[in-house]
Amino acid sequence: MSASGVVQRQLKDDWDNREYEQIISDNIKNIANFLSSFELSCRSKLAVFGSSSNQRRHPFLNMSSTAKIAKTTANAVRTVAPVKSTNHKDARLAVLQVYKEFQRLTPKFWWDFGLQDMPLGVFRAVIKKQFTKNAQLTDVRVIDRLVGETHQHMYSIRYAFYNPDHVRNYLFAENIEAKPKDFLSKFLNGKE
Amino acid sequence: MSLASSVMRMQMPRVTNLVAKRGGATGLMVHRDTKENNLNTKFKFSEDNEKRIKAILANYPEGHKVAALIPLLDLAQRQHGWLPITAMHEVARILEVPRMRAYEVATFYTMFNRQPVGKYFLQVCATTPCMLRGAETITETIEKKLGIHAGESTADGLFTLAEVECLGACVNAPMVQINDDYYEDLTPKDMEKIIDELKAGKQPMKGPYSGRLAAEPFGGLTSLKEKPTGPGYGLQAALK
Amino acid sequence: MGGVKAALRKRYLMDVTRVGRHVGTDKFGNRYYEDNSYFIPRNRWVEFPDKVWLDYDASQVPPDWHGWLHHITDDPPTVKEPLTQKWVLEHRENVSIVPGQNEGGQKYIPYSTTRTKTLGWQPAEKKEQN
Amino acid sequence: MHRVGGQVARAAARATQQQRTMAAAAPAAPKKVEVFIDGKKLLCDPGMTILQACLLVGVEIPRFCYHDRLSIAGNCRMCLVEVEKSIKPVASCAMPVMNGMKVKTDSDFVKKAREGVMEFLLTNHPLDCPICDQGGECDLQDQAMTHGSDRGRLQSRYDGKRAVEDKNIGPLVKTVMTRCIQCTRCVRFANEVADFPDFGTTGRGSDMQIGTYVEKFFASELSGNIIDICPVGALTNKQYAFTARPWETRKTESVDVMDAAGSNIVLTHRTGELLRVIPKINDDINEEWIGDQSRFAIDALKVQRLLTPFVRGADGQLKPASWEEALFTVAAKMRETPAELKAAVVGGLTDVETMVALKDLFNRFNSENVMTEEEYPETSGGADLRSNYTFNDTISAVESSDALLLVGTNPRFEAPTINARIRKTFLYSDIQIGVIGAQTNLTYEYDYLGSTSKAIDDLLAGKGDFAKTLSNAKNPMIIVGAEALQGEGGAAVLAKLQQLSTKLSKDKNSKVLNVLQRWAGMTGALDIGYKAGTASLRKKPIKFLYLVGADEGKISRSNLDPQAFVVYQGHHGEKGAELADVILPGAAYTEKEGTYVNTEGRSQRGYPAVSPPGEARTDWKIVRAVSEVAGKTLPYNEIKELRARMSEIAPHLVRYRDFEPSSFSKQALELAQTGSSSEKELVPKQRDLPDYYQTNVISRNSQLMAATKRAALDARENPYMEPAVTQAAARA
Amino acid sequence: MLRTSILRAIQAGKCVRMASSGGKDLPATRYHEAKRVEVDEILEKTPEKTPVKVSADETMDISGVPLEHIETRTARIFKPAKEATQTPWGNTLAWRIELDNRQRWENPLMGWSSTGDPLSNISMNMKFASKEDAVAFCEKNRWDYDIEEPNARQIKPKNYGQNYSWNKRSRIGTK
Repeated sequence: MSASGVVQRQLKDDWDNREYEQIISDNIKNIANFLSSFELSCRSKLAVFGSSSNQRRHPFLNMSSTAKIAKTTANAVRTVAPVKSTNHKDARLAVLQVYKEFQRLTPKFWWDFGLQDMPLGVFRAVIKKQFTKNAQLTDVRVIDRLVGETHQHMYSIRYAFYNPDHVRNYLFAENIEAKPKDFLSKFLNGKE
Repeated sequence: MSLASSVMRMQMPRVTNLVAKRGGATGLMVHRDTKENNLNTKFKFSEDNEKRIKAILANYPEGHKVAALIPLLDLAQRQHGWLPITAMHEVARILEVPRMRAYEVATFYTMFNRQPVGKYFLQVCATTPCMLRGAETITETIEKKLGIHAGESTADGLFTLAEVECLGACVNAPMVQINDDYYEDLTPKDMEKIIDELKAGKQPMKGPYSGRLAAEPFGGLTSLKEKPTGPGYGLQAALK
Repeated sequence: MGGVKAALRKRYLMDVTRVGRHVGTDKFGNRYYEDNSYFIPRNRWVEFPDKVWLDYDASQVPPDWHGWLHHITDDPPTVKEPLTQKWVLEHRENVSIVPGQNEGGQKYIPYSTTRTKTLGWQPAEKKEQN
Repeated sequence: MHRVGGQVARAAARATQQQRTMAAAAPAAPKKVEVFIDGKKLLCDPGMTILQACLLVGVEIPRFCYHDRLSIAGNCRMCLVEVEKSIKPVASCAMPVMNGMKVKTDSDFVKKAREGVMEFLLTNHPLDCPICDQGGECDLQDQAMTHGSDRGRLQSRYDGKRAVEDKNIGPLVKTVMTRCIQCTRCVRFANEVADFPDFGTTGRGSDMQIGTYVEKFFASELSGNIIDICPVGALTNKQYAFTARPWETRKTESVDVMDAAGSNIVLTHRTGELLRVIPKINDDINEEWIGDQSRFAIDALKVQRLLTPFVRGADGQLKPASWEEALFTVAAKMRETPAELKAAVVGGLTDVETMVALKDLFNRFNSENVMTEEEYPETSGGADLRSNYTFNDTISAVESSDALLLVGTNPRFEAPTINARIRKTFLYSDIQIGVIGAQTNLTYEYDYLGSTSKAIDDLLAGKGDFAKTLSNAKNPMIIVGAEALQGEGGAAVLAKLQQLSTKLSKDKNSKVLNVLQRWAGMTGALDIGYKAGTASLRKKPIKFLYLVGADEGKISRSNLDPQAFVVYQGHHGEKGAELADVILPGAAYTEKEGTYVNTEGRSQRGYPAVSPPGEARTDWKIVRAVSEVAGKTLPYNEIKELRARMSEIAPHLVRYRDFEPSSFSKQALELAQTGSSSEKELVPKQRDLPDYYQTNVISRNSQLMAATKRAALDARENPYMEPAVTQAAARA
Repeated sequence: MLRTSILRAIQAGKCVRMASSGGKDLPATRYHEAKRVEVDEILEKTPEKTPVKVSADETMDISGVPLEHIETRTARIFKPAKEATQTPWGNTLAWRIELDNRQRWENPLMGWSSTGDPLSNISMNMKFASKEDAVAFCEKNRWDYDIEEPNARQIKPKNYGQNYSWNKRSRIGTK
């Protein structure tokens, strides 16, 4: 067995079991995704039934951004001219109002853009996730801005300015080729 | 060579001889190895020049020997007739100074000739007063007589003709300086006589050829005729 | 023409079953047919030999028949022999677009033509060393 | 630049930099001079010139011949300003400020003067801008735009425009002397800083030419700097000729690794291609100069580079391989060999990040054989006491010393920028310099004390007049070359010098003894605990050797086990690469972010200008990848985390550009190996200019450096070259 | 005949419309019937705005910048060095930001230099008046930053006389 032959075989084994690991981790990930989407859909159903008005905006912890915000809260509190809503309550009402309007639009959105490969409940959860993603925002102007953007999105959806691939890419980022995260694949990819 | 400099070369000959004619025998500001002027040209100060050098160096304080550069270069030129590069190196060696200092001084002063010069160096003054008094005719007679142009030497190495700037003898224009002597108030005829005597090896008469002693007016004094006033003239009354 | 099996095979290979006048055959075994009841582009067609099966390609048609097939001329090589020079090469199929390895070495693979900014080091030739 | 008001105290902290320039820390603060510039009142030191006073007020006066680090010439007349009650305009660069002076820098009078000077300069200046390299960074262009008039009165049809023939002063500098405006900066630089007296002005008036009168090579190791000094395109970089315009290029400020001084440089690059290296001003290290090697050796970064990993096949032939295969082979071999048969040798150009990663990797395999290729004595505390191997007083302390002893070093070729500072001190103060080593032209006069370590004993015993000058000097300084301490007698030399320095040191914070290293990575390696020298390698049959940029050929297959497995990681294929079984292509100093500790112990950051070529990767990432594939993953993925690790080892490594004074010199003396009377030859290896050009793997692969070395060798035979006799005579 | 009947029909249509709509809220279709309406009647009443307190700077959350260009970028705040080939110091007054070098490679076919990093050119055209502005910009963009103090310019008094100093080494014989 020439040295390089042995090496080749070992190399192939190494990559095989890396692949094996990869397959296992993918499966786990799929299951995890399914579970989380299942759990989200249940919660959205609960939310619809229990539509209690004082729905608590549950803190959406995004590890890195909070760390970053913690670092920048040091700067002084500034008073600025608001965009539309002048206090936090108005902003929250605006968000809830646009959220409900969006959920009313979801069935049409779901049907028109060929998203039938997932149940409507799951799709509603996905839409909800787009809202809870920015839950940690406190700046009223930023919230107003996002509400305005949501109105624009709804307008475009209603008049089919977007196409299905665009929507799928924005919501699920399916065909964006994931950049390597761990050190070794970044090293081998070389583009760093 | 870029286009600009090639265009330059077409005009170059016309420009340089213009400059050379007026610049005298100094020539290029960069050294060119020639048959006479290269590292092998022998140059050694003679004994009495060595003594003169010691005397000159004694004038200058310690550490300032570089000031003796001009006298030594002059000595070298007087001994050798012109300044080969080895003479400059010898001077720099004596003064323990980088050679470049010798090059700088030698190329700065036009009276240091870094090209071979004939035994008699005819320097015709061509500045305005002499020009008005006919310096150009003097130059033409010399050129016709010796068959050379300004800035050139005769084949036998006896004569070199150069047109130089004002030599300070405007009152006796036109004039020519040969080696160290001034020959003034010349007429073309006088000029030919001087050249013949020089060719014959005799020493022609120095000074003005118009019969004057020096620079006095022809018809006798026109000013300062009365006796000089002497001491006490114009003193204040109180001090008298 | 060759019964049902041949028709079925033709249907499978060429997705069309057409019968036309057999004009001629070239040295690669491609048989050329004509049926002027169809309109211009469809009235002349080529049938590739079974050896090629599904890997048939338009570049397999040799130049002499190509003129006739594409209506550049109306007389096929059987009628008027196209003039050829001695330096004309043997016709070959274009393999660059064929996926797969470059066995024959004929495949054109695009390469960078710019000046290499950094020159690599070449290791010394084989050294007798264990 | 004789400093008025006594020596300026050198405050170490960076924050006092601003006040220090204003405060003249002479015992009695001199009376301030009051000056009015454009109506603005200013109090400044009496010795200043008007130009400097205007600078303090914020007015930058146009100038050509004035240069901060050269003597004042005052012959370009561009800096004319109007001073009240003086009928003629005044050359502000030379005129000292007087009390109550009223200066106007932008009156009509001054504008007219500048316009006149500009017109005179431009009459004899060729219309070369389209083909001139200085275009875009040319002082004449800028000042003509701001101060010149829009027309010239030259009748070139009659007088013609002056043309000067181009000179040939060597393969480094391209001369187009027609563009010269005779500001004589290059003459003053050559005579004062580079000690090349053969530069001068020949002829006069419009015939005046700058040059060497006879054709000769600009024989100086700082010759590249006249390119930056020349305000016009007369002297330009021959390597960079017609390559790029300044507005097309990007500038990255980095650190130079060609010598141990760590001079600051600016890398000019465009579309991923490095074009040229120019100096960056840093008054503590390299003032404004860089050596010719740092400037011109970059053409080697384009040839003989390692672009892909290589693995030696069974038949002994190195074949290109993929990164996985190379990493996998190295990791497999690393896991096999037992700890004590593993060794890593680090070359001189390596950055501290790679060395820390490599040491961590080897320590995880509990092997301690991590060493540098360059030797250094282990005695008197070895690499544990920093005062043993650093330049303890800063480089700028040379300016304030009044007696300097150079032992076994030739700073002119080992660190040209430090030598320029020694020469500046020699010219502008009455420093006495003594040399033990070779009698060569060091660009300043010195007392030669001998070539062996016996001369140090005489100094210790106080024999000889230089010993007297040393002892009654206020702040003496000893610079010893790292080369002199190598070999078996090196320890004794170090011990004797430590004795001498403690005997001589007057005040507490000047350590007198300074070691001048020869490699940029050496001080950093010793700081993080590398053993110096490959001697310990020969004790055991090493089975696995990891070379990082070690190309000086100190190790060969014979000192290793016959079946040794050698890994070479570096950027150039030379001695190291031929030796290796696996080659991992790394990045050069211009292609990676690295930390380099200079000989003073001051760590500086180098930034990448271009990305590593081909498949090459940043060095520390290769080591980190090997560690992961070998199973012992190092804890850092980002350079920030690696730098956190570095600050754990030695905090000064991440306090960039701050000088870290070293201590424990007394303890070093106690541990010193005194008493051995062996006599050691202290003559340095680099004694003549041709030896300067090719010292490390980059300059050895550079065509331009080879051409310059040939030019330097031919120049020695050139009869017109200044004979050493007149120079030495002129010096003694 | 035909033409007059058509005109009469148009006439009738117009007056029918006039009659049926009762005149008052009829949209003004004729130019002379236009009535001037005040602007703020048309616009809805804008609520009077009281200033709002803002603590954290969250503009980055809606900027749409991908995460990899926010968290993992390190910026270097510095004053560019004086151009060694020129004497003036004009270019060194503004503060600059330079981000870590990322993803620069050479296009394999055409050799062009490509980069995958949208922020790779900001150091060339972004100038800041002061260090604090640059720091604020970095914090707004949530980059790690380290500040590099410029090497202060030292103005040492020079004097012309020393070229001719009597017995010092600084005497220069070149001029």
